[in-house]
Amino acid sequence: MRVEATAPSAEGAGAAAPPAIMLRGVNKHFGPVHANSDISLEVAAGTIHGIIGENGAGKSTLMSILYGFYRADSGEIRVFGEPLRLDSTADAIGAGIGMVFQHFMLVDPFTVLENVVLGAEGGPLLGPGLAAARRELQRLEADFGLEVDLDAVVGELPVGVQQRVEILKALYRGARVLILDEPTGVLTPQETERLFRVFRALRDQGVTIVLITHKLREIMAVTEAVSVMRHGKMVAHLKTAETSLEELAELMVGRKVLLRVEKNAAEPGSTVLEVENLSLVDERGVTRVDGVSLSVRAGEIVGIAGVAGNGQSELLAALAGILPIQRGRIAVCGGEVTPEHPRDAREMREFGLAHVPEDRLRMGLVGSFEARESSILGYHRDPAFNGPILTHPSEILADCRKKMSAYDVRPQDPVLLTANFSGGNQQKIVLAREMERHPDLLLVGQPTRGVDIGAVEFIHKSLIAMRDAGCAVLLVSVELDEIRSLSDRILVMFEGRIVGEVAGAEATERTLGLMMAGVVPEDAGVRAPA
Amino acid sequence: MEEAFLLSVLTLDATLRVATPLVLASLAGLFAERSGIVDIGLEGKMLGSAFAAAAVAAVSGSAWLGLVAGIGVSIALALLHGFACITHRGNHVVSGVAINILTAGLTVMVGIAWFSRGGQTPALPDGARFTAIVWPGAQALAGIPVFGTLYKELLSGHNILVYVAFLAVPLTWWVVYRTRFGLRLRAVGEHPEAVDSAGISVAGLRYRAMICCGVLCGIAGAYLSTAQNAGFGRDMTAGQGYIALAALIFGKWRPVPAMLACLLFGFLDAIAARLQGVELPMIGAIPVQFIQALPYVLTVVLLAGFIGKAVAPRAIGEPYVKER
Amino acid sequence: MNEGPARPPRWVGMVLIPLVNLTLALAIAGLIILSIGENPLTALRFLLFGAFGYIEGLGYTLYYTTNFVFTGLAVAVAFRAKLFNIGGEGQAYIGGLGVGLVALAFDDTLPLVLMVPLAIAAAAAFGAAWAYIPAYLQARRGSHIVITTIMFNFIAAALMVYLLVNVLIKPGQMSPESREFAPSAWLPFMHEALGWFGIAMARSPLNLSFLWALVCCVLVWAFIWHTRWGYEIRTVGGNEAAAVYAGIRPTRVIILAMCVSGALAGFVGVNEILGVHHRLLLNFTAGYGFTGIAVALMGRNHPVGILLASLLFGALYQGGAELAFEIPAITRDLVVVIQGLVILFSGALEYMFRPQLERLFTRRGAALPVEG
Amino acid sequence: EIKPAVVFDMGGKFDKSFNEGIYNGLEKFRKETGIAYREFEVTNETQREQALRRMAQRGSDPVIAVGFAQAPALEKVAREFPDTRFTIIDMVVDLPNVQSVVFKEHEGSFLVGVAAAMASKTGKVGFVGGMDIPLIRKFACGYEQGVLYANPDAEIFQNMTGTTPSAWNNPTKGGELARSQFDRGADVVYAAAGGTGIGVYQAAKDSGKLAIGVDSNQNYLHPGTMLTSMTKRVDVAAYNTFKTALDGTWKPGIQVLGLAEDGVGWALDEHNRDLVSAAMKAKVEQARTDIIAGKIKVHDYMADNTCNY
Ligand SMILES: Nc1ncnc2c1ncn2[C@@H]1O[C@H](COP(=O)(O)OP(=O)(O)OP(=O)(O)O)[C@@H](O)[C@H]1O
Ligand SMILES: Nc1ncnc2c1ncn2[C@@H]1O[C@H](COP(=O)(O)OP(=O)(O)OP(=O)(O)O)[C@@H](O)[C@H]1O
Ligand SMILES: [Mg+2]
Ligand SMILES: [Mg+2]
Repeated sequence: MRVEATAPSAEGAGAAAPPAIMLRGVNKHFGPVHANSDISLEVAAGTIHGIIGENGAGKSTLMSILYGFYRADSGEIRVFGEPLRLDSTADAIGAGIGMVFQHFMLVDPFTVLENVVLGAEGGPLLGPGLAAARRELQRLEADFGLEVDLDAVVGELPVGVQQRVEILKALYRGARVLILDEPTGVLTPQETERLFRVFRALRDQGVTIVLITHKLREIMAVTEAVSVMRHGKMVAHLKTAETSLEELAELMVGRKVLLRVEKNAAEPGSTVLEVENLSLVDERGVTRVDGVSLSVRAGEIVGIAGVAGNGQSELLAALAGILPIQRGRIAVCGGEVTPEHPRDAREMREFGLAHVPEDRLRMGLVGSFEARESSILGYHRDPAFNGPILTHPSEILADCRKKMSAYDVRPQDPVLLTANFSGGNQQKIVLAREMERHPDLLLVGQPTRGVDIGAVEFIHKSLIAMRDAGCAVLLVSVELDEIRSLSDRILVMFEGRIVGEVAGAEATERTLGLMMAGVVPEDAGVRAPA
Repeated sequence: MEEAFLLSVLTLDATLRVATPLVLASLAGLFAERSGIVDIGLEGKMLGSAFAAAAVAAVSGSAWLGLVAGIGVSIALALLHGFACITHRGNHVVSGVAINILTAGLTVMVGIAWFSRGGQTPALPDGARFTAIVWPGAQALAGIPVFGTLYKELLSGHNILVYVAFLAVPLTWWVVYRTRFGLRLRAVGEHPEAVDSAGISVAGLRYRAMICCGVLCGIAGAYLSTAQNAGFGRDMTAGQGYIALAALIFGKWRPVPAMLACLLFGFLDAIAARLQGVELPMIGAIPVQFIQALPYVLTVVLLAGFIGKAVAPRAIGEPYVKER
Repeated sequence: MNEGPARPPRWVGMVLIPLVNLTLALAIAGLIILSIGENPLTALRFLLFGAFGYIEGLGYTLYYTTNFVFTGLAVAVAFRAKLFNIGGEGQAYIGGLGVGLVALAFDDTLPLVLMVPLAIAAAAAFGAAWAYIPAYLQARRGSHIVITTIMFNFIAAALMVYLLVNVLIKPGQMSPESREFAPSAWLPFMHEALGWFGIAMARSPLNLSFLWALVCCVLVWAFIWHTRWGYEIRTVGGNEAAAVYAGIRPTRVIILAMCVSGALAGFVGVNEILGVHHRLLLNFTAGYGFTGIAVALMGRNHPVGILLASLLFGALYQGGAELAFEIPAITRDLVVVIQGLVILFSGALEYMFRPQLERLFTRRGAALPVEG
Repeated sequence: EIKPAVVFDMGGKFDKSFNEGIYNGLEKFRKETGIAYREFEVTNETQREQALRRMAQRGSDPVIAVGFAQAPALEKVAREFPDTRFTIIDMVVDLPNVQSVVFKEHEGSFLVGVAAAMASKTGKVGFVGGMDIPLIRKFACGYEQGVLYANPDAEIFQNMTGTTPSAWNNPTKGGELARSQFDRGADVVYAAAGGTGIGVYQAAKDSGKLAIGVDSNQNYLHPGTMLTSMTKRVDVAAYNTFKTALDGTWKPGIQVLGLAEDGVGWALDEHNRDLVSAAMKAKVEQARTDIIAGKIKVHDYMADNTCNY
């Protein structure tokens, strides 16, 4: 059943408990952008409520308003029936709202404990506050299965653990409503499953949870109700039990979306990438990649699955020429890399390799550049863009326009600052730049991280098209769905090693999940590494 | 032998004197920079405070009133810096440079207007200065070898602000690492959004950090004009604010290493003073300019050779803007 | 999303706001002048007249402008790579040394047309060399460039005193100065150059290096925004991880940016040594390197902005000297105060009235929020 | 009636020594005659020429250029304005409309050197200079010679303050340098370092040692620890320039002012009377007569750029 978006009904009005959250007519402008227009929303107490919408639909903005981080231009907010004026996050925290931001609000050099007590120290001196917090956190950890080493430095923790810290932070402040903005974007399936168990435990203890995500399967799996946003407006409120993936996708994007990737069987050609016994040690002396051998042939997609932090990122960086290798050998399109002859990213590109990095903003783009400048990053020495001394601005501009229209980057404005594009569109700029080179080998890391499903569809299609055109693709992703639906062969990494290989068609979530935990199951066509 | 020992102790003694304003100023810079505010204006704050302290001490005859005035002026300048950088998102370096230039002119101008001595304040009599405090028994113990000398020459016989400066180091450490304010201070320089989302005012915190910075710079300035010297003179800070900033970076924005860096600068300075004109064995007399450049050269060498990369507080110099 | 309120017209940000800030700075300076019993309007007239009102004064203004353009560009180029070069002072000093050595060595053998490029090259090479060491240490050893460049300013000063007092001094002379170069090695003054074309101009220290400064503005603009090296510099400054990803070596870029920066600072030596003093002397840099920091940041690290900011500072230096000359009660210290106020209000507090002014003109201008 | 003017050097008219001496002489002239004078304090190298030319253009006459560094600028401007009378202090500019006044600082320094050596109980004395430039070496060389004249076994510590213009204006550093010399046993220190000297004298007072002032009589600063001052009568030279111009007796050419002309000397007044013993006074006065008589030759560093006597 569909509930009209504009009028959160008084359906629950008969019940005694007021809704945990009620928003009415909330508006928010950012300069010329009307990020939230006349939003209304009702979240029943003690439920898990999903919010979905395309990139830039206004979800994060709305939640930031609810958390008092941004101030709404107009509108009414009630929490557990009490009207609230949210002038600062302190007001929201006081009203029992906790929020886990899309970009974590953690101080990297601090310990977990310090991060948790920041803002809730319980007195002018740290000592007693920290001690009290330690006791309270140990209790919370036990109650909800949120184990963290309280004295670890946060910056050195994996994202999944950092997220637990964020949740602990909110709970420590006594949150009765917990908002999570794209919490699963960077988690492995196992971590996600674990997070959902935490959610259910919290809900059972009366905590209300608002979950923002792009992953519709998660909505179906864990929420009771879901609201859909599009272009700054609420377009629907639904009961999860009464809707379907397809309906949600259509509501979000405003058109029908293909949820499965369609592809033909691969026709692999000659070997393009050959990695032999590669090892890599990071600056702290930890071995990150340990004797990895693999090969990728033209016209196939090889996926690397694994829990984040098991060496996939470092492997990709080494192949791209960003990290030096300590042992082994890389042969790529006729070029060779050994520890004695390291190559930088420029030389690797010259061999015919292109690289879509895992973290586009940190690595793939320069936020302060205009889009046309970001669109030549790594290829800025290409003779096509350069004279003997000066660059050719008109050619760069034309090239950027062409890429933008081919990849439907919105807005199609080559002189807009890169940082002012939404995450999904930034991703498209990077993809366009790398894929339009028609490389012999394409390295892709997390191609759809944080991207809405409309864009996911487009990116997946493009990757398949690349493969069919004879490009060798090495795909690293923590999304098992993505890996399974795109890859012709899947390698699984665990603690820096490749534990096994599965043919894409035969991989099940269970097999992969076990392998990612380091266990190689007997059945299902798994080959041990060479 | 004994003479050589005495000489080294006296060199260390000089090191303490020279390092005192540097220690205070770099701790001041620590508060500012840990909160995310670049403070190239330490120089100006010290200068303003030195003038105010000397002027008030000269008029009132009280060094303590001078100290209060110096701290007051320094805090005012720190808040001006905060007003520009925190409230109005101004460029931190430009604001610091402006404050340095402004105080260089204003101190002399006001000095001429008040005292008609070309910007100098009248020389302060001992009563209006912080003078040496002799520790009990210093003379009596002087006879004891080594310890007596150390006690009399190194520990005893400084003015109170020297002791204040070196006590300020553990105090700063304690504030920064053991108090709520310190935790928030460190957080706001690293990740202001995190502080904001925890319900703490970023601007409020940074202003408070600037006040701490002002207090310490104020003491440093007062030390220059009412303890180390006996009056204010044009541009009397002579670049010490910049050296203090260098020491802060050298010490990687931590109190104790910053103090050690200041002591190092002071020590190199003291050594350089004593090496001038001395004929070194094998080498002979070295041109005085080389000796004068020695502290700077050695700093560079030490920096390049032994001190790793200094990583600044992550949000330093970035104005905090919530809604772009 | 939907189009919201319109933006204010461009000229509000480009012209009106700087003007308001400058006016405020001068108003406060006026109050100070009033407080010492002088008429601020008379003072302002002297200041403006001294800076722009007659040819000689204008010549001095542009002469100072020349120095600030060089040091401002120097700071800006380094800043584009996120390097804070406080060492402009020392690099200018050593750049001047390069000019002086070339002139002393070849002043009676080389004709001016060869001398000038050689001197420019020497200034660039010496300035760049002096910037190279801190750059190398930053790039390879992680030594913080702010500290090393501060230290190198002091070291440059010591080196210059040593050379001028012990080596280069004209024998039997009181001043630590070299001998005067032969006139064949003097960069022509602007009044001389204009004289060749029959244009009479009052004499002033303004010389042909001003034209070189303008050329440098264009060169820096082209270098930063229209060459692949400039692109790499900006990439490293904008996002170092992205630079590595793009195959740019930050170490090289840091060294390149600092060397260009040092070379630009070194050109102060061309203006001062070859253009004005015609001898090597102490302290000819007179703090221009430090002021260059304010110039660059006020000019938003862009050559056009730097040119305008340099003109402002040139006018303050020359007009301020004139002011001190004409009104005895206004000392050189008051002139320093005025400079400080201008930097404070036009630089540090430049955004103070921006929101109000922008709102004012946005409301009066075109658009009401368009819903849709 | 004349329209006199002065261009001070970088240190400024309140530098507590050289420029301030000129200023004091001119103030005396102004008070006596009621004739005001134009003045300018330069802040960078290029302004010297500008200021001198502006003065001449405005019809000022005579114009005093203070300090050796003004010589190149004056050479140009004096040629441009042959009818304007210029006086330069501390340097020789050989032009028909320029009067050059130079001092035999080495002779005065010799005298205070003698006094220092006699006052020292340790046989160790110090010297603090501003910057290591020939003029300061001239002071130091004369002082050294005087010290050794009175006590051939004496030891002399020399320190220069710095290498930037702040060397003339850094009392803190001056005080530390003086203390470093006291630490090594010196008990008399002579400063020739402009405003830096203030710190030297203060350090001497704080440590109970003796200090010797320079340029003007600085004995009054700390009665009881200021042994004496090496007076360099720039005030008289400045005063005389205006005065002779007013009288019409101003003459171009070189004036060398030494002990004989009372251009340099040592200061004895009520502030240091108790510090100067009869023997010391006798010895210094004897040296003074001998120098004037040519019996003692004080080496001028500038003569051959060495301090070999
Ligand atoms: N700080 C900001 N300053 C200016 N505009 C902003 C800011 N944050 C968001 N916006 C604007 O508000 C719109 C909504 O952004 P928001 O981050 O809420 O989208 P979202 O729904 O969370 O998207 P995504 O699913 O990609 O996270 C954006 O399109 C953007 O134009
Ligand atoms: N400085 C700015 N001025 C105007 N608009 C901005 C600015 N910065 C960002 N935006 C807007 O913010 C939007 C990006 O929002 P945001 O960073 O939340 O991305 P996103 O849509 O949430 O992507 P993702 O979910 O992948 O993180 C863009 O649509 C852009 O128009
Ligand atoms: Mg979002
Ligand atoms: Mg987002």
